[in-house]
Amino acid sequence: MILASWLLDALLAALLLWLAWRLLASPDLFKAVVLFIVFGLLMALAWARLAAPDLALAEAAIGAGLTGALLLDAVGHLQRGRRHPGDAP
Amino acid sequence: MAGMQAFVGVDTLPWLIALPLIFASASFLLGPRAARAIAPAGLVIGLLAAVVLAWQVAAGGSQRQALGGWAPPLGIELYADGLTALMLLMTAVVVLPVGLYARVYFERQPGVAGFWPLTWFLIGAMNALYLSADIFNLYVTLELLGLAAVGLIILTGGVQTIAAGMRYLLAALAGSLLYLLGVALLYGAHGTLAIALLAPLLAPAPYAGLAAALMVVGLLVKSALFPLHFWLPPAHGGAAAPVSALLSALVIKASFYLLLRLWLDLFGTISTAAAGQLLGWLGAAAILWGSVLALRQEKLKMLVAYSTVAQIGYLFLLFPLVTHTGAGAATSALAGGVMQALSHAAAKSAMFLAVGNMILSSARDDIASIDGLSARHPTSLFAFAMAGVSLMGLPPSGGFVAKWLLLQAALVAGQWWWIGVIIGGGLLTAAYVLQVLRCAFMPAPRGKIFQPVPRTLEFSALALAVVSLALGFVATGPLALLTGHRS
Amino acid sequence: MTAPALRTSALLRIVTRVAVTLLAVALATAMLDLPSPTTSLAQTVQQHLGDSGVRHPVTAVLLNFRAYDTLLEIAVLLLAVLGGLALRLAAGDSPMPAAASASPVLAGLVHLLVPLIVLLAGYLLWAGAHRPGGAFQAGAVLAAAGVLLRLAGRWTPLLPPSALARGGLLIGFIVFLTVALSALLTGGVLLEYPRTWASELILLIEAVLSVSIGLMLLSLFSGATAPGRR
Amino acid sequence: MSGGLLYAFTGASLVALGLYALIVYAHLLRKILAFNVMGSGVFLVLVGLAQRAGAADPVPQAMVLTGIVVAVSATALALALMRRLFTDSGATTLDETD
Amino acid sequence: MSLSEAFPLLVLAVSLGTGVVIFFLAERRRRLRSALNLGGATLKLVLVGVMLWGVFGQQHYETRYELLPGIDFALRADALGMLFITLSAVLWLLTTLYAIGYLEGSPHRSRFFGFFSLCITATTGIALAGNLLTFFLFYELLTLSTYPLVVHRGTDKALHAGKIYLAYTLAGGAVLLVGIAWLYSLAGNVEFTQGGVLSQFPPGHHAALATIFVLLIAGLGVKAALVPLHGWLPAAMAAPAPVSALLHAVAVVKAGAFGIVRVVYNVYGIEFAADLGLLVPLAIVACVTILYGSLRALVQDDLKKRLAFSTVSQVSYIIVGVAVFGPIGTIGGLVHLVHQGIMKVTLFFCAGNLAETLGVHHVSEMNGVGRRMPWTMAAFTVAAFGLIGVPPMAGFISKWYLGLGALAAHMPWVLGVLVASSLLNAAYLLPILHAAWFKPQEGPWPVETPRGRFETDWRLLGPPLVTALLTVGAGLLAAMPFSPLDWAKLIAAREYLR
Repeated sequence: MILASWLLDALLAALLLWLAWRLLASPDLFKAVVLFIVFGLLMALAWARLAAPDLALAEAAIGAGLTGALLLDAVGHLQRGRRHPGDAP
Repeated sequence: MAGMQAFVGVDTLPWLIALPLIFASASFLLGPRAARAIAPAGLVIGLLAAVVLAWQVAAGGSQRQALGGWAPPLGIELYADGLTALMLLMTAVVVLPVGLYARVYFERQPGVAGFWPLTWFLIGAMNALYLSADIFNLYVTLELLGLAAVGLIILTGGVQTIAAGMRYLLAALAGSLLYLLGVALLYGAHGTLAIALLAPLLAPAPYAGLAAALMVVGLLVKSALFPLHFWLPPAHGGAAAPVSALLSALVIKASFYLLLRLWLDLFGTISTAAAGQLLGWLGAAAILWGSVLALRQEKLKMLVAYSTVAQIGYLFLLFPLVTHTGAGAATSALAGGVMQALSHAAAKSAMFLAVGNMILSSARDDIASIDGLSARHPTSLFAFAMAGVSLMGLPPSGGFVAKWLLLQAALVAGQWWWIGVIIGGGLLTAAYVLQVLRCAFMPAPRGKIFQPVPRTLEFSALALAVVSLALGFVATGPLALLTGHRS
Repeated sequence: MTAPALRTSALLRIVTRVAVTLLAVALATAMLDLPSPTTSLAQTVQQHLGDSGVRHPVTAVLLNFRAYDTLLEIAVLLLAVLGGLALRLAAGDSPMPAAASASPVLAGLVHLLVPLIVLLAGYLLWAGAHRPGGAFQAGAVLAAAGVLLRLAGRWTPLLPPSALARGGLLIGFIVFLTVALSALLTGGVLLEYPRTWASELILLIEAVLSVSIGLMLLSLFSGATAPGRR
Repeated sequence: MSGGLLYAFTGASLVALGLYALIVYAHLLRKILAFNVMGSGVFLVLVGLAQRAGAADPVPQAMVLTGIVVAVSATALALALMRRLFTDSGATTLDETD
Repeated sequence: MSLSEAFPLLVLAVSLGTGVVIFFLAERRRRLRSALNLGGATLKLVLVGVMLWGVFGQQHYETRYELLPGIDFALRADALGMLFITLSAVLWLLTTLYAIGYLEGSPHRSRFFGFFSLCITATTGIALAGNLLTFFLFYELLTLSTYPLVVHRGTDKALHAGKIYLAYTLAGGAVLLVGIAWLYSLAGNVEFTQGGVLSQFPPGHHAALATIFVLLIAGLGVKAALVPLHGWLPAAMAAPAPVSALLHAVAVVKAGAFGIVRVVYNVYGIEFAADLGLLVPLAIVACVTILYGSLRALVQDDLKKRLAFSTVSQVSYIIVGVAVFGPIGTIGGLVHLVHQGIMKVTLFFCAGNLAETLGVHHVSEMNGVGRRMPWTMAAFTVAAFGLIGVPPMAGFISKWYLGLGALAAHMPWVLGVLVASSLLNAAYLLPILHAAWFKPQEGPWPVETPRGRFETDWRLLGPPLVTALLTVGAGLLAAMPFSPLDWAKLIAAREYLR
């Protein structure tokens, strides 16, 4: 049981690191942002594992949710700009 | 001082933080026009509060207050000693003329909104930082300060300015995260965040060294010590004149103060002479690099901004001289460093305001384009020159007292190599200040048009310059406050 | 200033790589021989939880023991909003147009969702007193509702914001500050709640905070989605 | 090794990753992502270390809650700046502007 | 604060006040400005006269104020200080009158006279300074307040001159500051006291003290134009004539020389300085300067340049007087402090008159000028003879005492230098007189602009005549009480016979 939970933590940690690395390295910004949202959700999970449900909630709502929305929106803005720069979207 | 008796009871500490926050809310809620109207009252009240606190500290020693009635480690404590009182006074004294300047300056620019709420938050953030005795609360104040500063930088818009704001934002965020990482280590080790409780627990060990290093580096980024100064010139050179004045004169000092506070009160047991020397040498490099680049600028504001990079260096000369050098040297080194902070605050704000006037008058930001100014705007030029004298460290000025004390410290501590740095820096300063004066003394070309500059703008610059000189005559007061009431 | 030139250079990459690796190693070693605290702050919190006016320790820390942090934190959020506003005003943005695509499906969905979301927010808020949840979570949820309304074209923020909008953004901070100062004015210290009223005051603060936080987060979002101009 | 310490180590590595990306990558959106990753790392260290003995500690949790809000505020402001920069100059990195 | 405490501050305030008021005065208020200028100068002269009488009667004037913990700002009137302040007060009045006439109708006069008064304030402060730090304070103020005067015309030449001037003087000030700071770190507050304060230091410190002495002299030597630190002086003659008079006779070079006197007599003490073996090298430097200056003066055709190099050499007479150990030499040096001032200011006034009225700037253009401007050239001639040392002019008295002092101090070679330089003085001054009086005028004057009823504006003519009379008077009436010589003797007596 202890072992199981420890393995779960280890898996989560590894996953977080891997995601962070992927999202920072990925050449495609959109993909990076999506990965970041997943990263945020996993962070929420990690908080839950750390007996911090408040943080889990906040991370899911604000960290992943709102920040994610903002980032997605920004990426969209940049790419719209790419296609025909100048005029307002 | 009899009149002061009335204030004995007032607990000034929370009010110094609350007042700016109240004015910030009011300014945002009531809109620009009302904000502009109430600003002077707020600035004057703030100055009074700072004076009262200084008097209370001078009379009754350092002050403490546990917020919410929860004593540390559970709650957050406010703390004020001589050093705190001086920094608060510095802030209040500088923001008053700068504020009066800004009221007139921004009148002509309708597009600019939000100066007053942002400025009030900036003031509140600085006061909160100076008064806080809790390392996490300090992190929050740092972020508050950083965001307020960014908001002010981008007020006027423009690609260069926004890029500068972005650069500053990223640097500030990275810096405060490093600081927070150090906090995390310390809390993990000792389970408390109050400086007073942490200090005795710290022992020379990897974790403490690393925490100290992280927090120091984080704060170095924010105080723009060479080579981490890359963000400063565009930000301070690109913002509107009164904003540059606030940033260069005050905001930099906040993170420097925190560094000093931690160095003396938290890391006293683990700081090493080598670390002190390192900071000193970085300071020396900053003096040289900043001055040389100031000499090579063609824009007035960039010259003044690089001068800030150089003058920050002087602040850091105090670290090698306070660290394990014996009481005599340490006392005058600390005094010298703080005097440098105070006089630079007055002088640099005066300089930015004066330069702002020159730019308004000649409608260009080129050093070359101010010829004939000595005849047209002698007051602004005089303010610039007096501020320059203080930066050069020539008597009679606060800058001279600062350099004199640092020289004494270097001589007493036997670290003669700083003498060359201090003197050489002064001469370099003279060189770039002279460049501006030279152009100003040139006769104006025929038919050159000068824009009119309101008197308020000229005299608020002059007032600050006078303060920077006056500091040279009344230095005993601040120094007594500083040395008399260290915890 | 040669930093930009360097930033992309291989040299910088290598140096940075080495530096951050060293940092990670240093952190690891430091963590391994970290002394363990002689006193546990968690226990101190438990001891005083009774006097805090709430039963949930995190909320107690946030809104009572270290309420000062939270007060300043709201100010930080407010600053982000002010920064965004300043940016848009400097560029002379017009009030942003309602999002065009208000499909009937979405509209209907909004009809259904928004009330639910508000309810959820209310629950989170009330829950905060004794179990996980509180003003921030509630605020975030409210913000989400606002986003939906905006996407459905039901609501468009003005620029510069109306007095009402400014009031909404500020009300949380103002109430918080007022409560904090009222203690000071009645001879106490800043942020000292009267014992008997603590829970009610905290609930009040949380309620108004959640509204303001919601509006602020929303404003951050709509600030981001403001139209650009060349 | 306790769960707390494990997460603290994870946090340390995240900080390293984020800091590296923050310094090395020029694209502003990447820098902003990097800052958020670095922030999450710091938060993990903060809570993880405090709870390495196992017991939950509300104080660091409250601090991280504050931290998250600060982070989102900063991110929002940074994004707004980035977008303004892009619409006004077409630049997505700071180097392009100077 | 009793009157005797307030007095030095009062004297300082008079010129400072005048300066500040004038600085903010509208350009067109020329009558008021002139009134203020002359009124201030006269009032100051009166105050100085009162103080002079008091000091003669052993009355003690001192103002003190704590600048930093343990470090005072001190103004004190002692015999030596009075010598300098009296000189500057008298010459200020004359120079002001001259400047008013000289700048008639030129722009930025408020700025000019503002800094002019500031400059004299600094000189007063230097004279009254009671300790090294206070001295330094005013010494640097002098540097700053003279810069705007040097660059006043705003021409490239003037701006260049100003740049060189600041480069030299600021660097000198920096060296001086290091010396002073070092000295304070060893000795604490260094008050000027008769016979010096450092003699009680144990031999262990002597090496350090000697080094500090070198630093101090090097710092002061810049303004005193000791070779090789004299470069700024010839360059600075691009300034308007009254400013040159100020630089050469009243304020700047005098400040340097006076500072050296202070350091030797009132900081180290003449005996102690001699014991440290510092005087002979100083004497050698001074003698080299004397000869070098005279030699360079020989070959200058530009009149003001020739006078400038002559200043370089003349000021070092004072240093020589200081450096030869013994009362007689001291008397010679101190009395020359006054005499050189009077004579040199006369020469510059005259040079200014020639340039203003006839556009004559070079010796080669001066043929027959004596017939065109007899009064000016008469004054010039008197001063020139004085400089050469022809009895009964002031210069003769100086050289006489210097020579005797050198012999008394067993430094006969100094006498040789004096003789040689007198010959050189004659060699570079007599040709001018010859050309002016005995050569016929060849062709029209370069730029002739008649001013007033006399050969030139009376405000330009009066001052040189007065100073010329003083030159004669100081020589003829040397034996009278309150003559410069008499006062120098008083000082020497107080220095040696403590």
